[in-house]
Amino acid sequence: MSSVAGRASLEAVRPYGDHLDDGLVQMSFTLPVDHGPLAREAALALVTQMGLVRPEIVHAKPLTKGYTYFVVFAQCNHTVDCSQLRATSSSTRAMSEEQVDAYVAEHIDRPLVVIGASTGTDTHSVGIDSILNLKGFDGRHGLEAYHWFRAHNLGSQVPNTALLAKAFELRADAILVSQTVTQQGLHLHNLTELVELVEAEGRRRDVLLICGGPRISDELAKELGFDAGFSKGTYPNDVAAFIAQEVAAREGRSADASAAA
Amino acid sequence: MSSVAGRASLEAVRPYGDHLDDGLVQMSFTLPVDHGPLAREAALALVTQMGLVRPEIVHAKPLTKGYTYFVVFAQCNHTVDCSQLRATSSSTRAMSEEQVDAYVAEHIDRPLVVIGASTGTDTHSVGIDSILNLKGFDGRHGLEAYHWFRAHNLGSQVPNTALLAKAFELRADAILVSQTVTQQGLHLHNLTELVELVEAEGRRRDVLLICGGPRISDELAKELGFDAGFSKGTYPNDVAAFIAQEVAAREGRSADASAAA
Amino acid sequence: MRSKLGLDAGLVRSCRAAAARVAAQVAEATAGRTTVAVERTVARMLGVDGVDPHDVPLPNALVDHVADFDGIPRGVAAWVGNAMVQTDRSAPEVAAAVGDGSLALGELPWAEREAVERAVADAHEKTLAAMRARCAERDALREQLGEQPRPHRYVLTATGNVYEDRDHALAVAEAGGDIIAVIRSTAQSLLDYVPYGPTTEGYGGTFATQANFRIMRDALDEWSRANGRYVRLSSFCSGLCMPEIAAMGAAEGLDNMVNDALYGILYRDLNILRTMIDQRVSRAVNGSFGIVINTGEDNYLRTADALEAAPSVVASQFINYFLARDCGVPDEQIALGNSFEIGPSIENGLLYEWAHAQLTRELFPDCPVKYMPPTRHMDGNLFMTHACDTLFNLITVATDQEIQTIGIPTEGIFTPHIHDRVLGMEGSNYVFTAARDLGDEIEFKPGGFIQSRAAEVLRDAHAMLEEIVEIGLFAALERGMFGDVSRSRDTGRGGEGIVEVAEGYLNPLHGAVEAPAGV
Amino acid sequence: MRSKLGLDAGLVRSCRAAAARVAAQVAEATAGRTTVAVERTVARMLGVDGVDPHDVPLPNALVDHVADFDGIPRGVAAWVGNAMVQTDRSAPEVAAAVGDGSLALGELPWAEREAVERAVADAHEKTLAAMRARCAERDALREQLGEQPRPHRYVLTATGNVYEDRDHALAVAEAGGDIIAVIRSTAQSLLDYVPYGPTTEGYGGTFATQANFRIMRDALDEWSRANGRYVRLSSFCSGLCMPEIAAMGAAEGLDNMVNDALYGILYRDLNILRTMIDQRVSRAVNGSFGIVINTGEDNYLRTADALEAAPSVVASQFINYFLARDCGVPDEQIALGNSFEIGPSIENGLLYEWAHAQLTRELFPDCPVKYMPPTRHMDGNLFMTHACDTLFNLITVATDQEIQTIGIPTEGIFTPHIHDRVLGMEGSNYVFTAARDLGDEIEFKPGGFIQSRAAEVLRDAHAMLEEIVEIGLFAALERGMFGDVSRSRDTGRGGEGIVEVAEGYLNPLHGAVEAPAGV
Ligand code: B12
Ligand code: B12
Ligand SMILES: Cc1ncc(COP(=O)(O)O)c(C=O)c1O
Ligand SMILES: Cc1ncc(COP(=O)(O)O)c(C=O)c1O
Repeated sequence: MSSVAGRASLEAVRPYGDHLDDGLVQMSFTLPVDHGPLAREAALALVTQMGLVRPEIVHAKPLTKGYTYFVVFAQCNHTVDCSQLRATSSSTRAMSEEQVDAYVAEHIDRPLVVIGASTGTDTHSVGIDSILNLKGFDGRHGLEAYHWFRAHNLGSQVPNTALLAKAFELRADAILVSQTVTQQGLHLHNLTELVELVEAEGRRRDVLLICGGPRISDELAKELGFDAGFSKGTYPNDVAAFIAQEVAAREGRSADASAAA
Repeated sequence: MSSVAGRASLEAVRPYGDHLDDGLVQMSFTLPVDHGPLAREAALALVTQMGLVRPEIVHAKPLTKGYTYFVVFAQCNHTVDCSQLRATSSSTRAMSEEQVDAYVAEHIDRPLVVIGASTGTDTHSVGIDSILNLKGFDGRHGLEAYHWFRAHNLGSQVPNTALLAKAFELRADAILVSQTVTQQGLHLHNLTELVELVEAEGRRRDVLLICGGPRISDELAKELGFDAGFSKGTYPNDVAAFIAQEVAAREGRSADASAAA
Repeated sequence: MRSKLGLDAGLVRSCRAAAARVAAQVAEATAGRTTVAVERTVARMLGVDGVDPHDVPLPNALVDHVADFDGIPRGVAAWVGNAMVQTDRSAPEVAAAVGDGSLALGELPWAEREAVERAVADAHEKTLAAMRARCAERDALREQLGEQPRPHRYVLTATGNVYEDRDHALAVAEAGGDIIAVIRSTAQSLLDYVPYGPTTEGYGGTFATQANFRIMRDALDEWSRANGRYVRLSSFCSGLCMPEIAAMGAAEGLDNMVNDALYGILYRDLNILRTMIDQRVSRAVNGSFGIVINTGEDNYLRTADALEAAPSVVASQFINYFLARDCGVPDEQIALGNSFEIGPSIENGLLYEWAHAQLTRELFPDCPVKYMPPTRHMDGNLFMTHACDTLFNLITVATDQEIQTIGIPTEGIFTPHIHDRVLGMEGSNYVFTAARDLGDEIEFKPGGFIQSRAAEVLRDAHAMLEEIVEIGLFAALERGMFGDVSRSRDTGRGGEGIVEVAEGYLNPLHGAVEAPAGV
Repeated sequence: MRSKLGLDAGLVRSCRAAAARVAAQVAEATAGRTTVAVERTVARMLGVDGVDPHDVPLPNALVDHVADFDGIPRGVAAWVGNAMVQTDRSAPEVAAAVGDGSLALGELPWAEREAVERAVADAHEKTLAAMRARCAERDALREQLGEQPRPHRYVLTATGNVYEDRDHALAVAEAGGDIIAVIRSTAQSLLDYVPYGPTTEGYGGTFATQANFRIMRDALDEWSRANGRYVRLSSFCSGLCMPEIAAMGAAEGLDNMVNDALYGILYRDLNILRTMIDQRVSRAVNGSFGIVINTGEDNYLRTADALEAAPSVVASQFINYFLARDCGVPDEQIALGNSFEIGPSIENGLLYEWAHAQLTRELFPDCPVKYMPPTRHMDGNLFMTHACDTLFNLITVATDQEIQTIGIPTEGIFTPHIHDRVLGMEGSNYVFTAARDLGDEIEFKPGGFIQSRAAEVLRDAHAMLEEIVEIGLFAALERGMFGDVSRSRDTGRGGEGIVEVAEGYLNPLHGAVEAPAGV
């Protein structure tokens, strides 16, 4: 009954505007069409094709000849059955810097070698630096500071081939790749190439492949053949915890090998 | 070829982000679900159900227990065939105040009586005032100023019954209704009731029913049984032009009866 | 606070004098009159609440009953008090009996006046005690948990369903909101009764009922305790039940009430005299229970041109202020309204806004002035609205407004969706933090744009006030001096509810709460 | 413009003196050296363009050919001039012949020096004449159509496809943009050649090619004529081809060029010495064709803390300024960079930004300073980004920045979609109009937050400059004094392209365009 908060039935979740199940969704897009009544019709037709009802154009703006921008509100009657969903994100136990070091000491008992870089022509290094460098991120140390980690940061604009050569030379347990420029799917191209190179060498099982960046999700990473992906808001210890537990699991040494399964 | 602007094929129009046919769409909505990995999955699943691909959550914000807000970008591969669309909006010739007066003098030759109000409990009168009152809108006179119009403005918060009684008493050619408050579909209720009352009286053919308001579209108006609907950016002469041509057409007196068909 | 505008103190004094005279004239005009709403309020202050078998609220059943035999001129209190003495019932019991038709007040013989007065005084004292206790509780909790620094963010919910409003209010609290105001259903202002019980169906707002007040206040008390910060609740003393809602608010420990002397007349077409009588009692009640009232001058800028109407805002602020003072509302409870409504395309619009906002601030140094966001010129361009809100936030903090109604990106389209307010709050939080001390830091060029504009507006407001003293407030309303809306004195809703009081009229509010002179 | 900050004039003079010395030290360090990029630029200035049968750009084919027999020390011009005399060909013909392998410059006997120099001078003069003509056309059109009042909005397109960029540019023009800058594909900075012809595939930007320059400039000329307002075009003199791109820009009548002395070193890991030599020639060319250069101090605030790094921005502005002056760029063509990058959660962040922006403005009164939007702290919260952009717009207009790179709501996510820039422009238009005269109107409290902060930053910048004079710019770069990035002098891309010049080195740029002292 409506007097209980969080009363939405998890079996049929709909968007919420100001009433349960009103299904209200906001949308905006540009159509490569001249501004006018026809463009309006096209926008409404498009939203209807998405299975939304009562589409309403609240704003339409001609950008230049051949382009019109729209802001639309519509009602979404699609529902999601949350009881059927299971978060695919890597289920590792969260650990602090100290906990990770203790865990490695106990379960692996040798320093873990990790190597990282911002690859291809991507010059964005702040992300990978914040994971690997001593300074770290938001007051939390990077892996360089961990007692049981040996972290190597090759910096930015590093070709995949150069990264791999160094990784194999150092017998790295994990390769960490950062990708920030995503326009035209550049990151997809760079990341796929890396996986292919490792597989071509027949070394895929020997090393953890981890990628990250503002527009990398764990879902995407796995789709591309990586072991995990990390996005905005990641802290070095999140990554360290994953690596430690994953390595332990693979070497069958973890307390709960399942944890990283 | 890609070197010609406005090169989108009208047969298969897709949203445009920064490349022809990239199909990029922005979307935002709240789900009545606690913030967390599951909520993320639910949001992605919902967007997928809309037939959009590569959904990416760029922002997720917990609002309070049981509610999470999302901003999502995704790729829309639905296409619209613009060559098949025809603007449904009322196809009347645009006319200035003077042109309307001249048109009425020539084709109808009697003053047109119009009556208007903001109905129900809606106190928003600025809209209807700007159409009917002398002052008008944006420097253009309201119908009160027209030589060949007799405009009566009953103001706001007017019950449908009161509006109709007065309309029939004055033998109005057109009834103009303004609706601004739309929350919970209040306007739909008020507008539908008016049409039903007129039809119950068997007078639907005797009078033009016109509605307007910031969230009224011509499509919606027709759907509700009105002859036309006007929204933001309407000028009094737009409305006058429609009334004049429509009345002329109905009385079979218009130069081009088709114009208002 | 040092003056940044260098205003002409003499002119300010003269404005205050004129407005005080206008308020006095209103008091005379309303003297010796009561209204059905005032009488229903008296009933509530005697403890009457609930509904009769036909779901008619008992205060209405009671007052209608008394009206049927033209008993209003003696005051509902007299009839109820008499019945209490004669039938040895409590006031609520008397009302209930009247409600179910088992008791006819007009047919009872008159008991001794003194006994009647005592019965009424006791019943009233009982209700007052309960209200005072509730408000003391409120003050204690506020004191104990503390609040955020000003400006306080005043955020509207308007779902129509009190339980949805509750969730929306919690989201606002999470986002840092300070005051939750549940907007009322569009119909309520025109109703000559207050609905009873929790409600889940309203349009453009949720009905103000005592049950709804409690549901909201309980949820906020719970949140406040859990999060160590007190969040306020507000509603609207507006429409045909202004005074009754004030009583309900006191009973439920509300913190704020929108309460404007002229809004109902201008924007709800309520009868002038009726409204003038009602607002006095309504504010008297708000005043004596520590409830902050918000006036609505912001509205003028939505129906009249924001630049031309600026002086009318100031004139109205002075009048609203003295009308409130007249019924005992102290300065710190009078939040005078203003808003950021100059069209976005006006050259130097921000400088005008800065001058206007600073002017209100300096004219009423001891009042918690209230600042409203841009709305009139907002449309479906959500980002444009948000940009306007951002500058609005800047002026709010730079001019030390104490209460800010936040703007939301969808202001031009619909009442907020649950996340819209959070987006608005994020913008407000950002600007308040980033510009925290801007007000102290900058000075206006002497004789520059802002100082000159402020002086000009004050001068014109003064002229208006002088004119209003001459012609009287009612004529001013007829001439459309406020919001370009003209209302004539003998039309308007609710006029039939005005009653001239007779010899021996009894009204316990007199004294107990600072009652209006006239009653 | 009267000073609002009350800066210590002596300290400012001392900063200028120190920076001038730093620039002089750089000139010494680079003296007597050229680079393959400089030589390719010489080739272009002799009229060489196009590609060889293997699609290698002729300037590269030519320079590589000369390098093969170690001829660079005498200057490519000498070899080409000699071939012109000996084979009676034009410079382009010589290059073409070298390109298709039919001519070996090293095998020709030396003609009379004087004849060689004359041939080179004539070819160079011919190219110069064409460039001067194109730029004169540009100036005339700009003059004839006029531009909008400052601040000018500098808007980036970055689709990767020049034809998409063109449509995006037109949308920007419609929205009121003043300068279009086509960002380059992420790979280009590292290429030691400039691609040839129109390009439709790039990542994060579109390749800077002469054909692309023309396509964009033609579209903008057409729009400008049709709409009676001149819209500028900008690109990037950056990476391993800084000077060549400057030449290409002159040939196509570009209006602006991003051209920073240190950016390539810090953010592209280019060799320090190589970059120092290249930037001198690059800027010399920009300078003599009336092209405004934009420096990139804004970037430091994206890799270092915006509050701590503020002095490094000012120090770098002084250095960039004197390095530019050193090769003949006049003040009115030096747009020094700065940006609005303080975290949105910093208390009084807006006051810091105001102080920093006003400081740049007052330190370089005759330079068209350039102001960049918040980006580092922006994320997927589009409305938060827009709120930050709104305050950024306010500071821009209030501090008289002459060039503003607009912010867009999706700044934290991706390169702009076609409508994002329009949303950004609408916000900028709104604030510039609403706050048009705010700068004149307000004053800062003497000795208040803003004045004190500005004084503090200037003091620390001065200390940095003094230190840099001591240790030299190269050591300063090694110590990571700029952007928290440290680069050592003997690593970095492109170092192999540095060549010591020998007796009789011939370079026509000397004189005709204000050539760097060292060459
Ligand atoms: C700083 C910056 C730069 C600096 C980079 C300096 C440096 N040495 O890094 C400079 C000024 C050089 C720069 C240049 C350019 N930039 Co830039 N830049 C940014 C900016 C402002 C901030 C990025 C940043 O540092 N974020 C802070 C870090 C800490 O966050 P993060 O990277 O997300 O990292 C976190 C997580 O993602 C995760 N993570 C990241 N990597 C990894 C890796 C692993 C293994 C793991 C486990 C985790 C992890 O952990 C980190 C901590 O939580 C962004 C805008 C923005 N707000 O994002 C634009 C932005 C990234 N830049 C952009 C562009 C296009 C460019 C240019 C290509 C433009 C041009 N052509 O001139 C150039 C050239 C760069 C190139 N060729 O790659 C675009 C990218 C658009 C896109 N999606 O394709 C952005 C989004 C701006 C925009 N809207 O246009 N940029
Ligand atoms: C002014 C205003 C008021 C004034 C109205 C005064 C008056 N006498 O009109 C006051 C202050 C009284 C007011 C009160 C309320 N308002 Co109000 N108000 C507005 C505001 C700021 C501007 C509306 C306006 O005047 N626009 C200018 C006119 C010219 O534009 P227009 O109406 O669209 O008219 C044009 C076209 O639509 C067309 N048109 C309109 N009508 C007609 C009719 C015909 C026949 C034709 C042909 C054309 C036509 O022609 C006009 C010229 O082009 C809007 C916000 C906004 N920016 O829209 C909120 C807004 C409309 N109000 C709103 C609300 C909720 C209320 C309240 C109910 C809140 C409350 N409970 O307190 C109250 C009570 C009102 C009620 N019961 O109806 C909401 C409505 C939400 C919704 N969609 O349901 C809005 C959108 C604000 C918000 N975001 O919450 N409001
Ligand atoms: C001063 C004032 N009173 C009351 C209201 C509420 O209107 P209603 O009386 O319709 O609830 C408003 C809303 O805008 C207002 O500004
Ligand atoms: C000063 C400066 N130069 C150049 C660039 C362009 O970078 P690239 O050299 O990768 O084209 C930028 C972009 O941020 C810049 O700020």
